[in-house]
Amino acid sequence: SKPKEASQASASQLTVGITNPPLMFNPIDSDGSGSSGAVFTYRYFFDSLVKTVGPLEYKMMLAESFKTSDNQTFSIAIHPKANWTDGKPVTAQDVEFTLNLIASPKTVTTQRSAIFALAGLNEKGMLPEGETKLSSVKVVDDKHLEIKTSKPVDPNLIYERFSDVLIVPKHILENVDPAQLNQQSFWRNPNVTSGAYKFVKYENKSYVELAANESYYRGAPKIQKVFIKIMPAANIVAQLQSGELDMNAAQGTGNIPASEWKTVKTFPNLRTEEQPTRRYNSVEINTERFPDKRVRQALAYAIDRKMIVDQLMPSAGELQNGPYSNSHPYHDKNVKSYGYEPEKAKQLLKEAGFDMNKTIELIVPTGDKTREMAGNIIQQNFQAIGLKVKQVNFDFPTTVSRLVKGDFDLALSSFGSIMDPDGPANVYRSTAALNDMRFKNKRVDELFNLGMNETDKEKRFTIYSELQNMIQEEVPLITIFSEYNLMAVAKSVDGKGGVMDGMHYDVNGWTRK
Amino acid sequence: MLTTKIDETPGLKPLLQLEGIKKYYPIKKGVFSRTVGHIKAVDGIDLDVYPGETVGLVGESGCGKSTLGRSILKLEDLTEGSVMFQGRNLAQLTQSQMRSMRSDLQMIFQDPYSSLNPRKRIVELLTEPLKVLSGLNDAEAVKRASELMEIVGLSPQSLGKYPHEFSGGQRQRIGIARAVGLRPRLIVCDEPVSALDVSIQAQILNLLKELQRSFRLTYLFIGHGLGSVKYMSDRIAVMYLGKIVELAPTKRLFAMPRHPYTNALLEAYPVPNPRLRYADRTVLTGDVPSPASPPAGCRFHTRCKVAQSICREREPMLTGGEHLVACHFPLAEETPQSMGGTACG
Amino acid sequence: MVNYIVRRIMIAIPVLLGVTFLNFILINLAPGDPVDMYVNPDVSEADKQVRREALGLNDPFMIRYVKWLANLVQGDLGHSFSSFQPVVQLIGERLMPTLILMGCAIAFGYLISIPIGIYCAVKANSKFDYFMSAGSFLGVSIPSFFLGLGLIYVFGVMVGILPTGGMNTVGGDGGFWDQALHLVLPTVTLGTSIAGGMVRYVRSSVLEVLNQDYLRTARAKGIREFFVVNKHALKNALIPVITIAGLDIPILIGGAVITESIFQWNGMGQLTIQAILSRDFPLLMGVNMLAALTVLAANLWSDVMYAVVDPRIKYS
Amino acid sequence: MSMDLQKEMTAPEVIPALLSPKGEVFESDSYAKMVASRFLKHKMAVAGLVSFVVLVLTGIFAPLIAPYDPNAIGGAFSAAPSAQHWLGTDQVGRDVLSRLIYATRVSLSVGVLAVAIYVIVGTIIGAVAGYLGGWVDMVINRVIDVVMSFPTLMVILVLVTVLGTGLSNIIIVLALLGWPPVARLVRGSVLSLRQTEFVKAGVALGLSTPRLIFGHILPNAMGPILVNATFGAAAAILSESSLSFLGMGVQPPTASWGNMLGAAQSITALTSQPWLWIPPGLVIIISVLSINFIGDGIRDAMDPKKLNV
Amino acid sequence: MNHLLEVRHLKTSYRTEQGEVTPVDDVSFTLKEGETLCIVGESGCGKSVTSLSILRLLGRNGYMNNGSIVFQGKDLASLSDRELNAYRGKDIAMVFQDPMSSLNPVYTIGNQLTEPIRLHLRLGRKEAWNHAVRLLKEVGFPRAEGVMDQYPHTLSGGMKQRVMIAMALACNPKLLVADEPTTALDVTIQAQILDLMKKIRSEHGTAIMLITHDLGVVAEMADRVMVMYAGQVVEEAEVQELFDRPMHPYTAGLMQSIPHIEIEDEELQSIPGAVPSLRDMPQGCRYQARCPLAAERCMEAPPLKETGKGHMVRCWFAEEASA
Ligand SMILES: Nc1ncnc2c1ncn2[C@@H]1O[C@H](COP(=O)(O)OP(=O)(O)OP(=O)(O)O)[C@@H](O)[C@H]1O
Ligand SMILES: Nc1ncnc2c1ncn2[C@@H]1O[C@H](COP(=O)(O)OP(=O)(O)OP(=O)(O)O)[C@@H](O)[C@H]1O
Ligand SMILES: [Mg+2]
Ligand SMILES: [Mg+2]
Repeated sequence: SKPKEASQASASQLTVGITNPPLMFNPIDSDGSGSSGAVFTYRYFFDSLVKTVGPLEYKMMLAESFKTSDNQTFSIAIHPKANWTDGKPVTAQDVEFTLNLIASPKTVTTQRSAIFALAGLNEKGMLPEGETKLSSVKVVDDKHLEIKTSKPVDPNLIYERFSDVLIVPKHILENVDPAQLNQQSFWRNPNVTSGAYKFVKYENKSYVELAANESYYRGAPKIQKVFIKIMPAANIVAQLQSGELDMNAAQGTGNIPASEWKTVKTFPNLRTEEQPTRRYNSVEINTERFPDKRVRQALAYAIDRKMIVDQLMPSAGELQNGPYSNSHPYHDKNVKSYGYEPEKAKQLLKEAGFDMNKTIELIVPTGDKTREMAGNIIQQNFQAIGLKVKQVNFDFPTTVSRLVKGDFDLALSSFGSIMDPDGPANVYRSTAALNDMRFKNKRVDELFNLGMNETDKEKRFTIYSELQNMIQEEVPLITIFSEYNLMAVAKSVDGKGGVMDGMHYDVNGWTRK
Repeated sequence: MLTTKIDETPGLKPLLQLEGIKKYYPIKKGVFSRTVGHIKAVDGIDLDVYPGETVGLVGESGCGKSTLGRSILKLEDLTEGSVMFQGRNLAQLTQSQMRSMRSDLQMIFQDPYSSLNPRKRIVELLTEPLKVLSGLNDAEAVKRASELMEIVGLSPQSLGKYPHEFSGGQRQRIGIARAVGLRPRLIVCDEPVSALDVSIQAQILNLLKELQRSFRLTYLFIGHGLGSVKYMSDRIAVMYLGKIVELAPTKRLFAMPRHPYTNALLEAYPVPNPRLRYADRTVLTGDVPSPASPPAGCRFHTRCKVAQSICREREPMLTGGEHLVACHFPLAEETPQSMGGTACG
Repeated sequence: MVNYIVRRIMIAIPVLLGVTFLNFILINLAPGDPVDMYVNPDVSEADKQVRREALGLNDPFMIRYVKWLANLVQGDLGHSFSSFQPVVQLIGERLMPTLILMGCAIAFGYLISIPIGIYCAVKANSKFDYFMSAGSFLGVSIPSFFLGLGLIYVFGVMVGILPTGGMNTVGGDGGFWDQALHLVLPTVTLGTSIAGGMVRYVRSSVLEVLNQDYLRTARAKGIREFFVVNKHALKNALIPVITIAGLDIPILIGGAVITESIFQWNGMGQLTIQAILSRDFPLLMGVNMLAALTVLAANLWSDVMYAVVDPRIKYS
Repeated sequence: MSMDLQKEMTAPEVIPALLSPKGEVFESDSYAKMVASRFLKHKMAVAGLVSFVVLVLTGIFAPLIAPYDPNAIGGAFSAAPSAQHWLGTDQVGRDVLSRLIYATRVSLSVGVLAVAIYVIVGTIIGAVAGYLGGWVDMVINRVIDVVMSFPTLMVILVLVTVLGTGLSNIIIVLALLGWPPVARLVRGSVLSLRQTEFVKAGVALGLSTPRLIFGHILPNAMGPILVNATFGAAAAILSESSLSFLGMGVQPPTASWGNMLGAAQSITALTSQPWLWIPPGLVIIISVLSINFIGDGIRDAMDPKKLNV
Repeated sequence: MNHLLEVRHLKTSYRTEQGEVTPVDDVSFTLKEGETLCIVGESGCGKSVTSLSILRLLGRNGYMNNGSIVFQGKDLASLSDRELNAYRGKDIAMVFQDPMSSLNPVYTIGNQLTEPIRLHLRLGRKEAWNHAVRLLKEVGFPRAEGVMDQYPHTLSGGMKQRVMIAMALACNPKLLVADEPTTALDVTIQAQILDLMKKIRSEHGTAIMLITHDLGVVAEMADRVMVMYAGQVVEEAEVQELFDRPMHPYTAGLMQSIPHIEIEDEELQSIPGAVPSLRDMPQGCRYQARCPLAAERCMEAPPLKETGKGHMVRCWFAEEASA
C-alpha cells in the first residue's frame, strides 16, 4: 500500500521537489526571497514580458510584441487579454511602475542589472538623485509603451534581460516606500498575479500550493494544482521513487546529486533527462599570490579533470574549458583545453621557480557534496605534483567573506552566466564584482567593452572568441566541470522537465495521464 | 592524674575558655539563598576546661553538642562569642597560625566509618597531617605513624591497608591515632564510641583513658550514652536546645540531678539490670522543640512537669557554685534522685 | 512557590542580558557578511550599499546593540535580514511545530526508556539487562541522519506505509491523523537518541532506589513487588531523571536540526541553521535568545518539578 | 609544651624491614592495584578494554596496517569490496579500509582528548564552586548558565575564525562546549562531600584547601564524572562529524568515522553501497560500547561502597 | 506447648561478588503468644538477617539455605512470594532500625499508613483513613489528622518511629518484629517508644521479637533473651537468669564491658580483638580467638546445649564461664 499522497495524485495535480525554501515571493529582490527556490516558484505566477526558452530563443509572454528597428528604441505591446487575477488588466503603467521601482535608488533589488541598458540611469545603474521616473520609459496608452536604451544594443540582450523582469501590479504596490518594499505582506501572499497559476498558500514553509489561473491569457492550465515541496536532495530521490514527487526542479533549486543519478535512472516510473547548463565549477586562483602565469597553468595541468567528470559524475556532467560553457552560444569549441599533464605541470613550476615548500590553502565551500568530493580529488592531484596543498572546508558565507577579502590562495567556486556573452564580464573584468581572483588584464577589459558596443552577432563572436582564449591562457581560474541539469519527471506527466529556463513558459500546456 | 575539684585549685588557668558561644545556622531558601530564619544550634555557652580534666557533654540528639565541639576547632564559623585556647583568642589567628595551633587542638569524630577517606591508605591518612603540620619528611612521618599504630593497639603492618579493611573499632583507633599523632593538648571527642559495638566500646574508652594518663591530655567528651560519659568525665555539662542547663562534677550530678531535664535523662536511661525495671517511671512526653524556634522563657518548659508560668516568660540563668543549674525550680538538693528509686523485681 | 518562580525569573534577567550581549559580539565576530554573501553576479557594490543601509548595518556596533535592546524592550526583535518578516513572527511560526515534535519525541523516548530502564534495574546483570544496555548504546551512537534516512527508505519507500516527510499531506486538509502519521518517523528518529541515554539514567537511578530501606518497609507490608517497584521506587527514582530531562529540553529545542531537515519538519532547528547560513543577524539574535530562555526555563522547570516530585524540597 | 610531650611518648620498636624506604609498600596492595584487580574481574569491562586497546593500537600503527594511502585516489569510485579493496572504495576511489584505519586516530583522539580536557576543566571549576561556595559559586553558576545558553553553532563558527581549523581546534571547541554540565555535576558532588566527616577531619588536621579539594574530595566524586565522560566520548565522536558540516570538522581529505558516515548519506549508498556506511557505523558503535563498559568497570571498581563487600 | 513461631535450623546466605557468605548459620528459636524475645549481639552477628529471613525480605541476593519457619503451624519457607504477602504486614509486622530511611520520602504518612489497611483488611478509602487516624492516636499523636497529610521529612525521628509502629500495628499482628527500633533515637524518646511497645503487648497480647544490642533495653523489655555471635546462637535464657548467670564467655564479657550509671566507678573490662569476618570464620568455636577460656577443645565446634531450665549455651566450658 503506497502512501495516501501517491495514490491521490490524480490527473489534476503535479508535485515538484525543490531544495531551497523560498522566503517570500518578491521578484524585485530575489536575494531577499531566498533565491532559486523562490524564483522557481514565483515564475509560476508572475510573468515577464518575454521569456528565454532556449539558447538565443525568446518567446513573447505578457508582451504581445516587443520590437525595435534601431536597436535602441523598443516598442512593446501588452497582451490585450492579460489581466491580473483580481480582474484588472495588466497595463503599460504596470510595466512602467515595475521598471521605475527597480531603478529607484532606495529599492533593495537584485534586478538592477536587468535594466542597465536603459537610458537615464547613472553609473550605479540607479535613477539619479532627484528624479522619480525613468525618462526612457514612455507609456503610449494602457497597453502600449516604449523604452529606450542609452546606446544601441543587441536586442537579444534586452530580451534575455527582460526575461528576468517580472511585472508586478502597480495598483497594489504604488503607495509602497521602495525602501520598505521587502517588508510588504504582499510578497508572502501574492494574491494579485498575472501568471498561469495562482498562489494559494505556503503551508508551514514546507510546500507551496498553486492553483490554475482559469482566465490565463495564454490559455488556462490543464493541470489544476501544483505543489512545490521543499526537502533535502536525498529525500527528493526517495520521494521520486515512492511517487510522492512527480518531478524535481533541477538546476540548483532541486538538483539530484550526481552520485544518485544512476540510481534514479533505474526507477521505472520516471523518465530522465540530462541537460547542459551554463554553470560551471572552477578553482579560483588569487592572482596576487600567484602572479606568475606559468604557475597558474601548471595548476591547471595538474588537475585530472577527466577523472573528476567521468568518475564523480558519470553522465551527469561534462568538462568545462574557458569562461563560456559548452552550451553557451558564444563558446569557442577550439578554446585551449588543459589536459592532465602532471609532468608538464612540474616542469612549468620549475621554470617559474615556484617555492614547493609553501603551503597552499584550497578553500572548498560546504553544501555541495559533489563539489566537496571534487575538492578532495583536486587536492590529491596538486599533492601528486609535489605541492603542499591543505584543503579547508568552510560554510558558504565564510567562503564568500574570504573570497571578497581576497584572503585565499585557491578556492573552489561556481559561476553561471547569462546567455549574452557579456555575462562573464562581472567575473573577469578588472573591476568586476565577482573578480575575487584580482585578475587584472587590460586587453580583457578592452574586449569586454568592444563586445558590449558591438551589435553584430558575427563580430561579437570573434571578439568573445579572442577574449575566452585570452582568459584561458591567463588562467585566473581553472574551469573544471559543468554539471548537467538532472531532471526526472514522472512518465505520467506530459511536459517539459524541470529546467528553469523555459520551463515555466508552457506550464499551462502540461497534461497528466 | 588531675581530677575534679577544679575550683579548689586556684591559680590554675583554664586551657580552654568558651565565652558566650553562639552558632546559628541560617535557614536558606531559594536561589537568592535568602536567610529566612536561623537554627540556633548553640545559643550562648560559657565553659572553662582545665588542663588534664575531662569535661563530659551530654544532651539529646540535635541539642548542639557536635556543633559546639566543631566550633571550638573552628570547623564552623562562630556567630558570636569567643574561644580562648591557651590564652589566645582563636578568632584572631591568621589561617597559618590557626593551622599550627591545630597541632594542640584535635578532634575525634563520631563516626569512624565516614571520618576516614575511603580511598586513602592508613599510612597516608596518618602521615599527611604529620608532614603538613609537623614538617616531618616521609621516612620520619612513616616511622611516627607506625609508633602511633602500636600506641593505639594496632599492628604497624596494617599501615598499608585501606579503611574498609578494618572493623569499626579499629577505625576509631586509627582516628584516635591521627588525633593523638600531632601531640595535642586538648582533644574534643565527639561521641567516639556511639557508632561502635558494645564489646568494642570499652576498648576505646580504656584506650582514651590510658592516653590521657600518658600524655596528660585534656578531653571535652561528647556523648549521649550516659554510662560512657560518666565513666570518662570529671565534670559533666548537660545541654538542652543549645544551652547548658546543668554543670556539675560527675558524682554529684548522678547522685542528685537538679535540673528536671537531667533527671528525666537519668530516668529514661535503661539500666542493664532487669531487677531495676521501672514500674512507672516518668517518661518525658512531647517532642523536642525545633532549634529554629526555641520556646520562649525556659526552653524546657514545654516538656517539664514542674513548669510554672514564670518558666514560660523568663529564661533561667545558669547559677550555683560547684553545681550549676539553670532552672527556676531546681529539684531539691537533698533529695537523692534516680538510681533504682522505685525498682521492682 | 509563585514567589520563588518570580524571583528566579528576576535573576534570569541579568543572565539573559549578558547572553544577548555576548551573542551580539559572537554574531558580529562570525566570518561572513550578510550582504557580501549575496553573490548574485548581477548585484553591484552600489546595490550592496543600498542593502546595507536598509538593514541598518552601517551603524557602529554598540549603536546597533543598543537599538536592538531598545526594540526588545518593546517586544520587537526586529526584522529578518533575509525574509524581512518580523523575527517574532518567524519564531512564532516555527515554535509550534518544534514543540509538537519535541513533545512527541520526548514522550516516545521516555515511554520506552523508563519501563526498559526500570526492568533493566530490577533484572540487573541479567541477559535482558545486557541486551538492553547494548541497545541503548546503539541508540546513543547512531547518527540521526542515518537512522532517519534508513527509516524513510524502509517505511516510506520499501513498505510505503508512512509519509517520508513534511508536516502534512500536500494539499490535504491537514487533519489530526494526517499530521500524526507524518510525525511518526521524526518522532522515532529523535526519540531513539533520547531513549538511548535515558535508559541508562533510569536504570542507575532505580538501581540506587531499590537498595533503599523504605522499599523493604513496603515489602514488609505485603505489597506486591509490582507496586513496590512502580509505586514506591519509581517516584523516587524519577527525581534525578528530571534533572536530565531538564537538560534535554533546551538541547532538543535548539538542536534537532538534522532530524528536522531530513523530515522537512520546519521547526526551530531549521530556522536556526538557515539563520546561520545566511548570517541573518536579527533572526540569529532572536533564535539565540529563545535558546537562552529555554535553558533558563528548563532549569527552573526541573527545579519546580523537583519540588513537585520530592516533598522534601520546598521553595517559598 | 609539645616538646616535653614528645619525650614522654615512648616509641615502640619499629621493625624497619616492614617499611620500604619511601614507606609505600606494605602488606596490602596500593589503591590503584586494587582498583585494577577489581576492574579485571568485570567481564564486560575487560572486553571493552580489550577492544579499546585494539582500536588505539590500530590508530597508532595505522601506517603499518593500512594497505593503502588513505587519501590516495586510485581505481574505480564507489567500488564494491574486492580482493584489492577489502571494504571497497569510497565515492572518490579511496580505499575504505585504509581510511577506516586512519580515521581511528582522529575519532579516538576527539572522543578521548576532548572529553578528557572538558572533564578536567569542568571538574576543577565545579570543585572550586562547590567547595568555596558563596559568591564564587554564584558567579560560576551564572557563567555556566550563560555558557549553556550559548548557541553552539555560533560559538563554533566564531572559533573557526579565531583559531582556524584542525584537529586540535575541534578538540578545543568540543571541550569549550562540554565543561558546564561536568562542572554542575561536580559542584553537586562536592557540595555534599564537603559536608562529610572525613573532609571535616581534614580541616581539623590543618590540611590546606587545595589539598582537601584535590586530594580528598575529588577522588570521591569520580563515579558520576566517569559516567558522564563515557557518554561524552560517544557524543564527541559523533559531533565531530556534524562540525564538518560547518567546515569545522577535521579537514578533508583526512578521514574520520563521522565524516565517512556523513559522506554515505544518500539513498544510493544506503541501498546499494553498504560498504560505505556499515564499517564506520560499526566501529563507532564498538568504540562507544567499549568506552562505556570501561567506564562502568572503573566506576564499579572505584566505588567505596563496593569495596566493603 | 503451642508456639506462635518456631524457627528451626535457619541458615541464610547471600551471594556476593566475592562468593557466598552465610551470616546466619543454624539458628533455632521459638516464640509464644504474648512473649517478648530479645535478640542481642554485636553489629553484624546476624540479628537483622535472622529477622528478615522470617518474612523473606532478604533482598535480591539473599536466600534461605536451610531450615523451616513455622508460623501458626504453617511453614513460611515453603510459601510462594504471593502467599507470603498475605502474612506480611498482617499477621507478622516489622519495625526497622532506622526510622529516617524506612518511610518513603515522597508519599504522605496517610498514604503509606493506609496501604496495608486497605490491602489486608480490605477497607475502603474512607474507613482505612479513619482506622489510620485511630492508630496514630493510639501511638500518641493527639493531632493525628494533621499528621496524615504530612510528609515523613516533616516529622522528628521519634515521631517517624511511632508512625512505623502504628503501621506495624495496623492489622493487629500476632507477631511484631522490631529490629533495633530505638537505636537511632534519644534516650528520652527511646523511653517513649519502649513504653508504647509495652502497652501494645499488654493490650493486644502481641508477641514481640525485639532486636537490639543495648543490654539496658533488654533488661527493660525481655521475657527471654537470645545472644548471637557471628551468625550463631551462643546463649538463650530467661532474662533474669541470663543477667544473673551468663554462661557463655561472650555474654559475660558483654555484661562487664557496659559502663554503668547505677553502680559506682569501676574499671571497664573489654573484650579484646574483633568479630571474625564472615569470609574467614574460624574452625570450631567462633569465639575462640577472643575467649579467655579458649583451649584445644575449642577447635571443635561446640553444640548449643541446655544447661539449666531453659538455659541453652554453646560453649564447652559453660559452667566455668558463669563462675
Ligand atoms: N551544617 C548545618 N546546617 C544547618 N543546620 C545544622 C548544621 N549542622 C547541624 N545543624 C543543626 O544544628 C542542631 C544541632 O546539631 P548538632 O549536630 O550539634 O547536634 P548534636 O547534639 O551533636 O546531635 P547528635 O547527638 O545527634 O550528634 C541540629 O538541629 C542540626 O539540625
Ligand atoms: N544484602 C547483603 N548482602 C551481603 N551480605 C549481607 C547483606 N545483608 C547483610 N549481610 C551480611 O550479613 C551479616 C549480618 O548482618 P546483620 O544485618 O544481620 O547484622 P546485625 O546483627 O543486624 O547487625 P547490626 O547490629 O549492625 O544491625 C553482616 O556481616 C553483613 O555484612
Ligand atoms: Mg553530634
Ligand atoms: Mg541489624
